[in-house]
Amino acid sequence: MDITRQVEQLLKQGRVDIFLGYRELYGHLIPHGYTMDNLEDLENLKVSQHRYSLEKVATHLAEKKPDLKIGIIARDCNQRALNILYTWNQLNPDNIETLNVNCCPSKTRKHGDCSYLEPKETGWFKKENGIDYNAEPDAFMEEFDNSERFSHWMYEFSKCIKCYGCRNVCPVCFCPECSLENPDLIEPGALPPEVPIFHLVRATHMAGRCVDCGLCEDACPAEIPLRFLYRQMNQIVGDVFGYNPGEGIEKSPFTIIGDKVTLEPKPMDA
Amino acid sequence: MNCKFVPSVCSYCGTGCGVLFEVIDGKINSTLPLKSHPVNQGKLCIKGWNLHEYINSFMRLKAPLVKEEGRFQKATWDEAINHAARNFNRIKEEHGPDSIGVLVSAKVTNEENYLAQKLARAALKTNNVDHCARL
Amino acid sequence: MTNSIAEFETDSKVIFVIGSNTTACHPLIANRIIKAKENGARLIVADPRNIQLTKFADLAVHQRLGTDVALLNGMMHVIIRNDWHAAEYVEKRCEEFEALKKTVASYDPERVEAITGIAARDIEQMAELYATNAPGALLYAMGITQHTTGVDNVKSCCNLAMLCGNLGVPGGGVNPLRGQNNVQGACDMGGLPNVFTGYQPVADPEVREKFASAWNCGELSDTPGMTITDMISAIDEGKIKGLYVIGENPKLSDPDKNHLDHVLKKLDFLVVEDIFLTESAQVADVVFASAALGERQGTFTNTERRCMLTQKAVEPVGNALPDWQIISRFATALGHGMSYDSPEEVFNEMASLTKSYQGMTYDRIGIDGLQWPCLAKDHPGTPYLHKETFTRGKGMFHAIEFKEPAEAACAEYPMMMTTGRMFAHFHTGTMTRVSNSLDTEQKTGYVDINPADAEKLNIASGDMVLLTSRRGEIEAPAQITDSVPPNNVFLPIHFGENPTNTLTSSTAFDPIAKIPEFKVGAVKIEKLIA
Amino acid sequence: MKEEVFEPKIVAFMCNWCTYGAADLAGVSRMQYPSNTRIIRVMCSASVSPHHILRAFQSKADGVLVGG
Amino acid sequence: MDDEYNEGLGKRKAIYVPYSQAVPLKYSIDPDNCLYLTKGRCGTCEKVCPSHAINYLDQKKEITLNVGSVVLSTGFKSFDPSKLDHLSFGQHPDIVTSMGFERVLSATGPQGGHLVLPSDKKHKKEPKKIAWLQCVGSRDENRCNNGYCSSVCCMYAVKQSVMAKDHSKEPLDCAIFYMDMRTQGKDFDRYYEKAKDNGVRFVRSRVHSVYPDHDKGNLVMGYVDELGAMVKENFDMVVLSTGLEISADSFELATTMGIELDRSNFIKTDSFKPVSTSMPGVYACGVFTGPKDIPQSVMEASAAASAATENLALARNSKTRAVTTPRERDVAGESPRIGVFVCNCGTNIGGIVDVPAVAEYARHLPGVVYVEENLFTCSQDTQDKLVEVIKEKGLNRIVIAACTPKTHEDLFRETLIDAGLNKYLVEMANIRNQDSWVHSNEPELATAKARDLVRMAVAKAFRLEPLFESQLPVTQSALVVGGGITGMTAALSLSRQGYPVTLVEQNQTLGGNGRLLYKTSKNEEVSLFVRKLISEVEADEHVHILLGSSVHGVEGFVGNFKTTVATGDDSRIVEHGVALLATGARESRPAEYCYGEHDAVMTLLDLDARFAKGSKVVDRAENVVFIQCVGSRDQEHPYCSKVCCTHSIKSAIAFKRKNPETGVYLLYRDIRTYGQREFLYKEARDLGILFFQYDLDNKPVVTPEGDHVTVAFTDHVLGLRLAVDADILCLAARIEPNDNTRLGQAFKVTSDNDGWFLEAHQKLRPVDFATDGLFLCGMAHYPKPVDESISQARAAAARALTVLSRDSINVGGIVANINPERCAGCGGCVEVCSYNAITMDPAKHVAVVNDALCKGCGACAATCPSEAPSLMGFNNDQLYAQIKSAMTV
Amino acid sequence: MTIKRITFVQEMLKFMGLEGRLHLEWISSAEAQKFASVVTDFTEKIRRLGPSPMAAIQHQEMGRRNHGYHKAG
Amino acid sequence: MERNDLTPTDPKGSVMVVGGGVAGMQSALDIANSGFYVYLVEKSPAIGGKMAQLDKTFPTNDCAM
Repeated sequence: MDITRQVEQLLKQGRVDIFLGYRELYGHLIPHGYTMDNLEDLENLKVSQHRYSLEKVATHLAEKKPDLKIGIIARDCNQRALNILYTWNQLNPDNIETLNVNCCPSKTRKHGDCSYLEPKETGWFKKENGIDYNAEPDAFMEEFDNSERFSHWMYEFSKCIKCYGCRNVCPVCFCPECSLENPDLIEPGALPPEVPIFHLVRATHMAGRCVDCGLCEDACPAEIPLRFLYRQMNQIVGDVFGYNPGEGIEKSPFTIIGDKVTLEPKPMDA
Repeated sequence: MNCKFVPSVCSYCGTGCGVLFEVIDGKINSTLPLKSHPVNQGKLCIKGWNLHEYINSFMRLKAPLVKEEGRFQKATWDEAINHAARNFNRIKEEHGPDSIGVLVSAKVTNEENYLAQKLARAALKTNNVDHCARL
Repeated sequence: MTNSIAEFETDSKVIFVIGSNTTACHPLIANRIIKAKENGARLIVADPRNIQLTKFADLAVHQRLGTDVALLNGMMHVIIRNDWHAAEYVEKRCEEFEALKKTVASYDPERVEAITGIAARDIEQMAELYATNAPGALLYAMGITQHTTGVDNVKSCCNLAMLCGNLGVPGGGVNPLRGQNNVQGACDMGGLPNVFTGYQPVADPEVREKFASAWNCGELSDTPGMTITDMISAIDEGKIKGLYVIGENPKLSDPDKNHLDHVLKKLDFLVVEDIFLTESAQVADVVFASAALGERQGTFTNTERRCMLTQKAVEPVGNALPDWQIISRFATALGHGMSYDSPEEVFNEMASLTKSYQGMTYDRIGIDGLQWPCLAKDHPGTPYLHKETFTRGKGMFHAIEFKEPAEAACAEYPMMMTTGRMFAHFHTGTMTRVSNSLDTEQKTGYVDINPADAEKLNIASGDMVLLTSRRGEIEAPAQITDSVPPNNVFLPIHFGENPTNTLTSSTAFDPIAKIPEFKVGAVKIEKLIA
Repeated sequence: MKEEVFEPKIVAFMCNWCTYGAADLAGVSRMQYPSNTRIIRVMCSASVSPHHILRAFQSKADGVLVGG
Repeated sequence: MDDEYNEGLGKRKAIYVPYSQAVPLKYSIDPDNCLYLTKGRCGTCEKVCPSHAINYLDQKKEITLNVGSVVLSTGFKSFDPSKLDHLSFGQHPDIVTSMGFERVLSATGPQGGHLVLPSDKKHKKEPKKIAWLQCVGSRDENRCNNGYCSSVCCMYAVKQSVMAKDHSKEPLDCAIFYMDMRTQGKDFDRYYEKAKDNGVRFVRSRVHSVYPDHDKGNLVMGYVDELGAMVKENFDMVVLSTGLEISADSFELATTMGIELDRSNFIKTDSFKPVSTSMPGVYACGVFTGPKDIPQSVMEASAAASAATENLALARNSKTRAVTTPRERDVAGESPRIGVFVCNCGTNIGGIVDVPAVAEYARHLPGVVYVEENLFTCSQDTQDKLVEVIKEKGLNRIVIAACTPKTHEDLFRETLIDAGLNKYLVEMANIRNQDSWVHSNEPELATAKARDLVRMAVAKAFRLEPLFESQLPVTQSALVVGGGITGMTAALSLSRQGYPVTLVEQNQTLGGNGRLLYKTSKNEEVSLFVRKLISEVEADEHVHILLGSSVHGVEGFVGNFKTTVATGDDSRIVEHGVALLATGARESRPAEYCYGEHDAVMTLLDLDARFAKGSKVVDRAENVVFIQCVGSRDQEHPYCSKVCCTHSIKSAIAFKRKNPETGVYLLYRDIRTYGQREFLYKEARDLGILFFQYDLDNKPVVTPEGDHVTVAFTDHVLGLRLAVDADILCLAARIEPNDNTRLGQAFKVTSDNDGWFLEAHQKLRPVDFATDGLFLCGMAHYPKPVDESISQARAAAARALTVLSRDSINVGGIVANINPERCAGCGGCVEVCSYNAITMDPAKHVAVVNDALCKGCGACAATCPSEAPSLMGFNNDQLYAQIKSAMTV
Repeated sequence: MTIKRITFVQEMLKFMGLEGRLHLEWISSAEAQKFASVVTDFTEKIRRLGPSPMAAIQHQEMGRRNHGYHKAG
Repeated sequence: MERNDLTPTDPKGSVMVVGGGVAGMQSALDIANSGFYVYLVEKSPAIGGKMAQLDKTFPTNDCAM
């Protein structure tokens, strides 16, 4: 059954009160909420490579009406983000209905369908001073020494125009007040924002939470390799604690006491 | 409950970034960059991301105001417009059309600017039209 | 802008930014510049302050306030001396080259160094970078225009671009970055004292006739009107009695606030139309409550001449009305009937009277918009101007001599002041300061002071200081930063409690454009004892 | 020219019940150690968040020591 | 002179502080060694003391006190091994007592915690081999008169060996020479096993001599190994695990008072009255009543507290004084007016740090309006002056730059209260312990650091806000879960202090295991006692007994619990201020040695029942075998059941007494008749009971043989395999905890890996749970004999009384607080709180802190990405300011 | 909890090029000697590592106000 | 059950604890915290007793201080 009819059915059967999908307008795909009141819009329902964080919209809706039944077109990253939102009590899984669109490459499916998979070429200046769009964390660690890594990151961060887009667009950022805006932690009003703390505070929040959707990097006017950064944060959490956010609904190791921690403080070697 | 996304153009600065307003139940709940827009390509600055906040501000003017004895009173549109028109017509009669100036705006739409200069030139009969582009 | 924003990223080989703190004021243009740089374009930044963009520049220089003409002349001197200029282009498409050559001949780098404070070596290098990489885009903003020599500055920019053949090519151009979202549109729409829409002069009887008949309003005035600067003087002199202000806040945006406050009181009747009760609206006799963005439909024309549609998303708050309705009703009440059903109807009327817009319709504009000139229904719009020829035919060089700004540091006012914007706020702050997220970023005004001066004056970050100019005084907390050079201070313009324009001068303005010299002033600073 | 020894600035977050006590005792015992460290007393090392550590580095600390 | 504290391994002066952490931390003069007092010379200390505290004329004074009860807790003295010639103590510096070795290991000790040979401190030579010699002055009636076991030496020797290995940079060989390894306490066996894994050698042997080898410069130990061979081994150091004994002073005190002592001079007590002496109104605890370890001493101490006040309940609060405080000034809305007081601490600070410069520096810090320099900021007259200055200058935040808040913060808080300020408005800068004392060689750097520390303290003080404590009324009644000896004892202890008790018992009868026991180690009949106890409980009008009942749900917190108790199908809600969990334990059913398959095989309790009722099999038994550690101390249950050795020996003796001809065999791994129980062991041996040691990998084998069973085992000494046809095979079955899962969940308390309830601190808070207002006692804590259970019951009662005797409890102060505006309701903080102090408010979808449960650790604050929780008094605002200020120049 | 967080931050700093500048140590209140040696060793270690590269970053943040005045309201 | 043999009609609200080691201190604290005045009598210049001499305590290896 094509997706339009599926949505129609969900709405008509009352399984969802609203369905979040996309519609086409002047050649652009934009998110849209389909309800029984605008069934005629369904003819414009489309699915394509464009990605918005529909689950974030769902949290906005649920905030206003907690028992609202919401349907969502869910790409793989949307689905992972939904799991995180369930884990952290931001959405009630009982109220969410998803129509899944598989897109991320996986072991069984090499080719994914996502904007972030499109190859990107890195200009020489960025390559020399910043971080290659196609960098891999391990290779990055190997290629550069401590001080080079630092200066490359500082180059990237110093481009920041403090739009907060990475946070605003992030499907798993849901704090009512963000510590990035705490004037005691990070001096407000400066451009670029205090580096690297601005980005690292966010990076710590992403550790064990980021679902690797890449929307932040898409939204970054300065093209800071945020996805690369957060992926490494998750890698650390995965390596040290064996936790992969979004795969299930377990909480992140940073908030769980009681499990036996076998870690030991690292020795102070020179 | 309804939810729609309406395309618009950011009203800060001359860049003209494409935005989407997330409208929930008749209220703009947030602003998003329009991913496929030719100007900003799905990115925004801090002002753009918070575009809806001033629109929703509780400090917005909700009705025309007329000053009486130094204090503002809420008025109907007819009262306010007629009061203003009466006074402008009086000034125009007393001091001529060029005794009135019109400052149009770099923040309102083309249509409105067009009408404003038309108002100055056709209704008031003056070319005293300028705006703050230079300020 | 003669060219398009996207071209910076795709076509420009060198980008010269002068008088624009782009990352703060036009962030989404700045990102194109940085991307261009990352992809291999060269970047030159000339700004008195140490702005964010300087970090990415091949060469960043800090000219003394108000010395842009000297700097640009110096560059042209070097270019001509080295024969780096586009001789063929100059020959074919321009005139008055010899006059320019003669004038800039005296601007050797050493002299320019003495005027601007930029090392002669750097001037040579700037010239080389700009001239030997083509195409080259020149970007400027208020740092160029808000001077007593604003027009001279702009003309010098044009001289430089033409000299290197950068006009009429993609990725080149002279590109003023408009400060407000519809400055371009307001000008295009005839929001100027001397022209109708599309820059059709009021002095031209044919044009007047065309509009008079289209508007069905009898004869139109043939005398060019007053600029805003003139209007203020005229109010002071009692010549203007009534003022209708739409969506502006002159009480904060206009120079010499104390004087202006005094002048505005002389008005017989003031009408302000706005979405907030601004400082200016507070002194009005009648305030019209407007609908805001998202509450009405209409078009904006951005800095690259792209006319774009903004849609109505929600109903206006309370009884507020869209400006087009208010204006129509007001005009009708004034005796000239206007009745439109929709903005689209207004647009179509305008387009029919305006050549550069005449190919546009709402449907065609859609989301992507169209860049004027768009001359016919099948015209794709114009990404860059002056492709084959200049509007007037040949591009004219203007030989311009450097003039000092109106005010210089003196014993009483030993510091130089410049003003501008910061990234989280916009203009007089009416919109941004009620926005919680933006307010969080910067809650009050401030004054940037160089650490060396701070040490001399025993000022620490956060200390309240008193700034005094010949016009008045304000208080603001100090921020110690090396983003301003020693002996200079920077003040943002957004904050009503620290009204920067109390310090600026209304008598120092460009004689032609009447633009005040916001960017240069002399002040003194004292630490306030808490 | 005399080469100056680099004197690092170190922020130390010390648990009130453990390391802070050890630091006090080191004083009582008159043990001598370099004076580069500035101790900030916290009630438990579990209350030291990444924010604190990052803030210290941002404020140009050369090193951060956490004592639990 | 030699320093007693360091066991003579260090030196001290005639005017001294006993040790650096002593309370009170004041100097005193040793009159026997002071030159001025003995010879009238010197007097230096009087001259140099800036506060004129020296008074040579101080004399002993006699004071008469009129008190309701007396508690004797004079403790012990370590056995002095110099009497024992064969150990050569005192002849070589590397032969030390265990106390001496503690000082060697201690960071505050004479060697600063470096493990070096006392004989060669100069070259910092480290020992490579250390031997511990157990039972020095214990279990020995030949060389000394201490026949008892000192109970603690095995465990401390194990600990010392592990610590020594830890301290040593080189691999260290540690050997412990012992007879029985008595690690019967909670978790002790695990520690013992871990020590074995760490390579500590345990040699079961008898040491006949230790002497220096003057040629090699080390020590020789001669001993007989397990197989009877004579061995000589060299060691670098020998530690004598000296026993505990009663000092002459304590003996004199007791005899003067006319208190009855036992044969070893410990105070004689009754198993059922473990803290009462023979003299009414006089109670005792700690080692004075018998050798014991720290947790047991602490328990007894609390038990004595309960016993000593029971008769005084009517006079409660008659002698205590209420504190009056001035009204607190509201400083909200005032901008900070900080007063900085910089202390010279005599010359402790002022001698190093340029205090005037620091004070001058402080004057220019933001918010500072007043700065003063003091000689001693902590002195009483300075406190008075502080109060005056605060009032006069209108100060609202105080910074004290002096010593450490750990010792002095409370003092200054009191002073603030006196000045009418909220007590949390003081911040200390530690410029002594963490500055002048540790950088005395670099006065300039110390001064610079002092400036920084003051600046940081001022930055924090600038942001200090008053914190408030609120008073919650206490429900002055208790809930006791478990109606055994422990539960009943606890219930009575509380009711006799005047507080109502609800006693919940799961069975239909009271008494628990007590009903199954025959006699105590002191031969007292348990059943008589239990019967009497039950009738007393039943007669007590303050004790409300709920039989056949169990706890289903618990809400609330200290002082205010609401517990649902179900009786059959009924359930009721009991309100109580405290709860004592005394759910006991049970003897396990062995799964080996033919238990349950053959009538001759029984457990100790089965045997007790037969003794109590009389049994022909018991009367006629010719051969009786006991097997110890059945199901204990193995892989699955690596703990010692503690009571079985004594219980078995007690029963074995009973057989022998009944019929000396009976062959009684006791197969054991270590005989753990700790304390005075050792006399029973000796008696058993004297009576001809045969003891055979076996190992886990060589366990006895039992085979049924008609109406008896054959028990086969190995005699290590003879190296022979033996077999006994036993009429009775008695198994010392493991004691296992009752299933406390549901109860634990209801009270949100935790159990350890073996299922025993987990106390707040194994040594110092043995009857408290980590959660305030909840206490544990009896075998729910760990297997233990009746006397210890009673002690612990009384102890739990005493601890509970500290809550119940109050009308209200204070909560708040340094606790977490969650800002609901910032809270996203994600629940991260709920998960991270170790004290269950945070819950979700489902209606508002935000987390809420319960002040009464919060311990102020701040883990929640560090977890939340949006910083919604903050630890009051240490909030992020303050910490960030301190961090930034630490780095500003 | 401490060990989890610190381990993570150490790894993060490593990725950022600030490796080795964060250290965690368990020190009990009696371990004065350990405290002194940890502080000594750590100071030495940082001395060897040299100044934090953060110290070289100037300009943007040095200027911001340091909230020397009390937050109003 | 341990029943005190002495039931004073006019009990005193104070208790003397002899010995300021870990047991004496604990006892004194518990008594004081349940509403009685305590005289803690110690022979040496500091309280703490034998435990103050210990380095670490098993099994937790906590410091004895």
